[in-house]
Amino acid sequence: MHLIPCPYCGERPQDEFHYRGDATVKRPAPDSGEQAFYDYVYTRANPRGWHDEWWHHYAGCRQWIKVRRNTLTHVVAASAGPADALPEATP
Amino acid sequence: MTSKRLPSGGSVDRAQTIRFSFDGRTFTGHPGDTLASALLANGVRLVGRSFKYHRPRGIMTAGSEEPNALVELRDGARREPNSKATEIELHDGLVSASQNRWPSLAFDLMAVNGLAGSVFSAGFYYKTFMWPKSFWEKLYEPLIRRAAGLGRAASQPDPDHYEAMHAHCDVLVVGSGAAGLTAARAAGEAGARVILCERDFLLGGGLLLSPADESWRKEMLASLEKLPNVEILTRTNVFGYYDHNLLGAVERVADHKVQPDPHEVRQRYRTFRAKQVVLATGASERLIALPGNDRPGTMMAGAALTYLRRFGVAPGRNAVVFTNNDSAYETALALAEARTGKVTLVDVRAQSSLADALTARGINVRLGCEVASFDGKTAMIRRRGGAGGEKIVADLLSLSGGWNPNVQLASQSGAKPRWDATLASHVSGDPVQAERSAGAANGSFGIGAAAQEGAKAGRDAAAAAGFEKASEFALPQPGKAEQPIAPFWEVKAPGKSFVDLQHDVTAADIRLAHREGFSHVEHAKRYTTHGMATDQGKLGSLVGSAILAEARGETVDAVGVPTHRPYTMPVAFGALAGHASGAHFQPVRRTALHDWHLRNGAAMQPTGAWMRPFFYPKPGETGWDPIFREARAVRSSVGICDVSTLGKIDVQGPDAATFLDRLYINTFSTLAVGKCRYGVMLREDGIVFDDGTTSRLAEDHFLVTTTTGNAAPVLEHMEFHAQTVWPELDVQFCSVTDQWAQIAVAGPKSRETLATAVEGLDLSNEAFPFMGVGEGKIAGVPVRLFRISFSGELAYEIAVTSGQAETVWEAILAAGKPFGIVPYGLEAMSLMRVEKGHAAGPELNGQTTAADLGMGRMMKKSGDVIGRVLAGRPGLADPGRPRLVGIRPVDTSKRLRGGAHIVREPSSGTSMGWVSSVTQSIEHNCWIGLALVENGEVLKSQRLFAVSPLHDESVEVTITSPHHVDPENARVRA
Amino acid sequence: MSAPDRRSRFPISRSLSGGRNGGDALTITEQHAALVQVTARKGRQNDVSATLGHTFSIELPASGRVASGSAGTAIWVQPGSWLIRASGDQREDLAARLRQALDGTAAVVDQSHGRSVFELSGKHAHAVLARLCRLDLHDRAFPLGSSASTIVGHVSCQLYRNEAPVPSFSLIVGSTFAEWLLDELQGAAASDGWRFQPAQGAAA
Amino acid sequence: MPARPEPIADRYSAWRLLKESFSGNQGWRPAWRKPEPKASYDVIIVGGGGHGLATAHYLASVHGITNVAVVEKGPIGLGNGGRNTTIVRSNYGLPSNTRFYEHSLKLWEGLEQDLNYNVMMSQRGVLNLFHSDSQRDAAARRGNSMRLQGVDAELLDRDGVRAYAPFIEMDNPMFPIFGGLMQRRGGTARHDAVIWGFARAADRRGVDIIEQCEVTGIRREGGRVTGVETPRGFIGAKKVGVAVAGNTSRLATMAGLSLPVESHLLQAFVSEAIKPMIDGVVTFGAGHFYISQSDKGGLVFGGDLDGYNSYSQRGNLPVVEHLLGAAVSMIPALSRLRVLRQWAGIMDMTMDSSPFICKTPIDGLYFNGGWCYGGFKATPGSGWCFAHTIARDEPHAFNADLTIDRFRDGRMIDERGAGPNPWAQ
Repeated sequence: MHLIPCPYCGERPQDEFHYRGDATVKRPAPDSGEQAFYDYVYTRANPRGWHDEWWHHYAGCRQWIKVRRNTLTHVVAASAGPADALPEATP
Repeated sequence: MTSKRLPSGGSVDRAQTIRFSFDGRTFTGHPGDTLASALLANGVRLVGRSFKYHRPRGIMTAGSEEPNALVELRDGARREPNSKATEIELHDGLVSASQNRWPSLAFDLMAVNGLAGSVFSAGFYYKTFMWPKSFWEKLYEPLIRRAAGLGRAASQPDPDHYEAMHAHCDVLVVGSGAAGLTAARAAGEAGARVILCERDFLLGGGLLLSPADESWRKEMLASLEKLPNVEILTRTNVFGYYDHNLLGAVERVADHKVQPDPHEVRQRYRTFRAKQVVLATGASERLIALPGNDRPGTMMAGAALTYLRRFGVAPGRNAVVFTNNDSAYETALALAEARTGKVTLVDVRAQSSLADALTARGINVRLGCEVASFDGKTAMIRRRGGAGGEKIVADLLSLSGGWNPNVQLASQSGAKPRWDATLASHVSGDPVQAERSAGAANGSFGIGAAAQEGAKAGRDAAAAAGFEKASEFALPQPGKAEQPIAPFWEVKAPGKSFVDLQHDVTAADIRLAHREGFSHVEHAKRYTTHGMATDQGKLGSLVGSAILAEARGETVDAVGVPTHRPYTMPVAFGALAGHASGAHFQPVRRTALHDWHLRNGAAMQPTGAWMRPFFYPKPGETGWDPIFREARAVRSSVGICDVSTLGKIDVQGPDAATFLDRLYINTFSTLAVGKCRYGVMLREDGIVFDDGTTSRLAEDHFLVTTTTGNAAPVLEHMEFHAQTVWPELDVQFCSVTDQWAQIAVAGPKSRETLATAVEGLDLSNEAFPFMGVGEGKIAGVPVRLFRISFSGELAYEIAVTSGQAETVWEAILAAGKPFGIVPYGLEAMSLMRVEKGHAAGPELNGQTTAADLGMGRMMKKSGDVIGRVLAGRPGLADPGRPRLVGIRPVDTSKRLRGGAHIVREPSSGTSMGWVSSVTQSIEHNCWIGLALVENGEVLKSQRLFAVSPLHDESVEVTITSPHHVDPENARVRA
Repeated sequence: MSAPDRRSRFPISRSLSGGRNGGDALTITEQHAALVQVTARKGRQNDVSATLGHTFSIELPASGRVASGSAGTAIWVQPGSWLIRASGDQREDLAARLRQALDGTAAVVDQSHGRSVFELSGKHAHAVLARLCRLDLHDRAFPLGSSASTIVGHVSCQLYRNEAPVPSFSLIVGSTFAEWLLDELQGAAASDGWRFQPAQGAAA
Repeated sequence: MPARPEPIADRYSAWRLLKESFSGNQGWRPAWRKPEPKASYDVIIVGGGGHGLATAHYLASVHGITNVAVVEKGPIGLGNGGRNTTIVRSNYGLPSNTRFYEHSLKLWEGLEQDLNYNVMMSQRGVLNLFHSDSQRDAAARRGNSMRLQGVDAELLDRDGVRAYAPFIEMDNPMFPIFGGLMQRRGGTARHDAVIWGFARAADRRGVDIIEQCEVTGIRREGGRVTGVETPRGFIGAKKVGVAVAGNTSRLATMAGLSLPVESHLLQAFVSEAIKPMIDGVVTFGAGHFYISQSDKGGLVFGGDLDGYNSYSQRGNLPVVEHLLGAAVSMIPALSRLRVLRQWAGIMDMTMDSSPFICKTPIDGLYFNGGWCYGGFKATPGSGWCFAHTIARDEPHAFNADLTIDRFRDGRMIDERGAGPNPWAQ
């Protein structure tokens, strides 16, 4: 049971959250064309290491928070609110 | 059989005698015994048979590393196969039986396997049983399956209960030996919240074998009990170390009883979220491979000491102790003290400063020697590496190949074990998580050293968790420094030298694996099955690696050992499930009208998390009778249905309409206040996500409804887009599913029924037309009415606050009485929706587009809509895709099947689509269905076949509009 | 465990009960309460806070907190959103009064029927919750004034400490899950030896 | 598929076993050699798992291409090939999948003879249970699709389920059993043996299996692949096939490609060995739980993904709790048995839960991946199709639809309709 640091609620067990993958992809403007939407929905960097991702605190504050988590070690380095930015880089 | 119980000593309660049985014979023992110690005390030497060769086996250890003494514990529904006699706390009435033998333990016919041992070498089964091909499933495999396995599972459900419990602490201490006790006390006295876990039913670990330290142990326990911030858990094995410093454990709450007390759980699954962890898990002794090291009478030296000191039982009469290190000298001394017979100590080391002390006690000490073989009666002793030797009468061969610190938990936490050449073993590596090892687990042997290291670890852990208060308490004196161990793994002599007793893996098997290229330690493990038995290779894993290392010409360090994975000890399925199984497996949701349904005889069934009425059978009704009766009532007069499970989302704010316009393919900003509209939403990939009716309650206030199953996903979808994609929109929304019960009143008489019941709202068609939304009162209760229909009849849905649902429901029933109103369930609702041709779950299956479902034209011409762009991909825009149609059998006596495929000819293997929903129609008096058929629209009124090879059926069908009833929608507008 | 007789009307009128175990009381009581969710419109949080303060004497707490005033209790539920809890006799009109006062500054949604409120009190309340909830509810970690939306008995729950002489918690759960949660609470208490007798009626 | 004459000198057989036993088992040769890499090969397969080794075997045995190297970063077969739940079946509902997996199942049925290795392919049935009428219809749609394509499938009613698996709780209050879809030709195989069998067969035909040799780069010149970089130096190749499920994205990045793939964890478990209890494979729609019993007696089982991107091979407790809850709910007699070991593998999850075996925009570079949690049963079929695709530079009809381009074209092969949400598949 991982601990996800919710910026609003503090560290919470992972079963209070739903996962939604890569948070670095941005929904394109509606007129950006098929390729842009294809990349948004399908193309993933899928890094082995630090990964910025969406977690929805559905059993808590119901916010879609951004979490920077290491996919190799499962260490969580940072989190931010839905419209906030994560820190620039994590060593 | 004479008693082997010594006249005095040990921590068993000799004042009380308890009875137990093994293989049908009744024995006695004492509280404080394990099944193993009690069997030994009763002189039972043969306790089990091995996996492959069915060789006779005796008790080898005194703990969880036991490979041989596996029994079926208890009987009937409580039978537990493969229970380690060394781990079973003796209790009055305990029933146990040996396993994996036929016809009896003493005479096992399968032992014939052992005679052909060299044919059954490692991996032999990969090389044969291939001819003829068909014989594998029919002959070879059934034989192998029957011969394999160990004990038998119970055949009935487990009558006992389990639960989970979640704890948090500043410092978790695992193990209660000298290191664990001092760690817990130091951390506890610093003020930290401490949990101390001990696998055993007694606290003390190795201290229990040291009479000299007994008073110190008692004093430590007394001081720990005084600390309110220290919780002590016995019979609790920590089985795994997971990410983010979470550890899992099982507490054996009632395993030391015949059965749990009423309401007591059998076992408790525990999780510990610890800021800091101290691993004081001790060490495990490893065996020495030599011919006959599996014969009954072979026992680890530490185990022999345990039986002598802790249980007051002599593990044998004449003993040979074979060692490469100092620890077994204590066993030799204890054996000599027991005065049961001659004791010989064989040490591979050429010199030992401890030899004289043993000789003085009458022990025959043989330095620079090895045991070349053991047959249960005699041991052959020879110069190390020599030939021939001397036979010594011995019914006990006590082995010590050195000690492996128990690094399993540290290793699971991510700390890679490190090779320590001095100890000839792995010790825990640099911590990755917030943990530290102490005592024997850290390679610091001896009570004094362990106590000191434990105290430091406890203090450091508390400090790291923010508790700096210092405390002082007395520690035992450090013992004399030990002489170095002489790494020694195997006596090379003819015969079977076992490295894994349970799986019958020999040193020769390891070498064969290497010859065949399985030289990586993981390959060798898998090829030979070494270390994969229920004892998890604790005795011989490293020995196997050493033999492999020799074969490879490399160091043990270079070869390594297989990765440590959960579980440190096997864990009961029931324990891990906790309370959450059976009726408690997942939450059950009940609508506000749940009890009304129960009181009125509804047949309730689960749909997702909800319990819903499927129908309300009357006496004498069978099969489809109640469904037809209920549906007919709706089609001919009026019915009432609980539709509270629909998802309901309250959406407000200046940008609410804009937000909904982007969520749905159709437009909501143009919807008038007091009206509702059907809407469809897509996933971003262009596939239909959900549908439902949305009402405009005010300029900036909407009520969205979703399908029952998608209520939660739709809310999350809305939250995602409102919070992350369009944070600039001023919109607020929340679920109101539970606030409102919703009641459908459907049928041509629904208006008349409601006209009687509703106050304050003109229900005439002009004042309250189709898709109207209004407010009124029923039985004095404020309600909201929607003129919408799922059945295809004139219909209304009424929303009422949950607390008043029954009042309103009853009032409507009363008002409808003159029209013969009936409650109808999910089945009748489903029948009517298929007749009407509404898409539902089977059509909204995550594979269909709006166009597939005949709703392509709902997509608005412009504006940002989720899913619009990718819905335009060629594969999704292809007009040849399967489209929603209706089907009816040409021969109306034929039944249709959901899941049948549509083909042009019965013999065709090419599917044109499939049947998504079927029902018996009360309008058409035959089966009808909905189907998704390629080019469905152009095939209308053509005849095709619905085939179900699974049922060996083929039915000629006519393709129709999906709307089997009232395609013009006249009824709903009436 | 034999289940007590229950009827699933809302609010739950069933099994409001108490238990005894060696003299220590453990009670699970359903509370009849008015509950309204108030969510500030974009940028209007200060207005909402001010209105609630002077009109209702309710102070809006920060995240993870609960605050009680003379007129009721405010529980933080998500950024910009609070649940206002008041006595059960205000169920009919609390939402309307708030809506009127907060017009244009907040979305006001009645949840009086959408949520059920249980109070779990007694020396062993922590032990019961430790079986159902993964949060650290120890006094050091979750003192009075703390509130958490979390999972209790596999369902979402708003959980906070009550001011009481013995450990006491309020649990606010979706009303369609109320019976399930009650089952879970009773089951968790039962394995410690607690038995529950159906009580006479709902507490006010 | 006609295999070429068996060139293996050291054939395995019962007689050989007996003969070797008299000479102390000294006569066995290594199952595969440990060669040094040559400067270049006709084909390099990256990834010494089941799929990579099978590809090499079929390149050699079907297409006569023997100048082949399989390069593997660790020892062979310790990725997903060595950490799965050993299930073999072809019970898919969408023709693109059924076609491929049925071909694979047919290869399984002759694999022992083809490889001269007993992989213990055991066709004792795969039963998928359903718990409602709508689940029954979905199962029937799938079963009928299989039957129309000539694949065996049966629909069992409650009595049929009870007869096949008498230990199942039929009337759980939330998950009553309505029946099941049975594929009798489905079953299990011994996972490690499959790896070793393909390795041995490929080796005997001259394929170099190079272990402890991690590919660190894919060299390209003018839109064409020329070889791979490794710590043991550059190894040239006319063609490179990548079969590294779990790590596909990393290799794709080396080639400058971005794929619709995420890496996720799947856990598997084995119990202590017990006497025969469960004959075939049983899967439950409730809580996604599947179980079978190995020939050794251990109950092998698994369930859902851990649900977040991961390369860690470390399982987590939420899945364990849920899965064991499902296990005991469905088979109450499991309660007192014990789980012995747990492990986790890294799954290549695609955006529609179906795999790809295809060419790439780079000439001579081919990708095989996206196996989600179903790669084991595909092993022979995947190798066969990948070998065909590499040898002929075009896909076989069996894998023609299994492309990466299908996502761009909107022709997803989404069996469960879960959409582009790998964590939820």
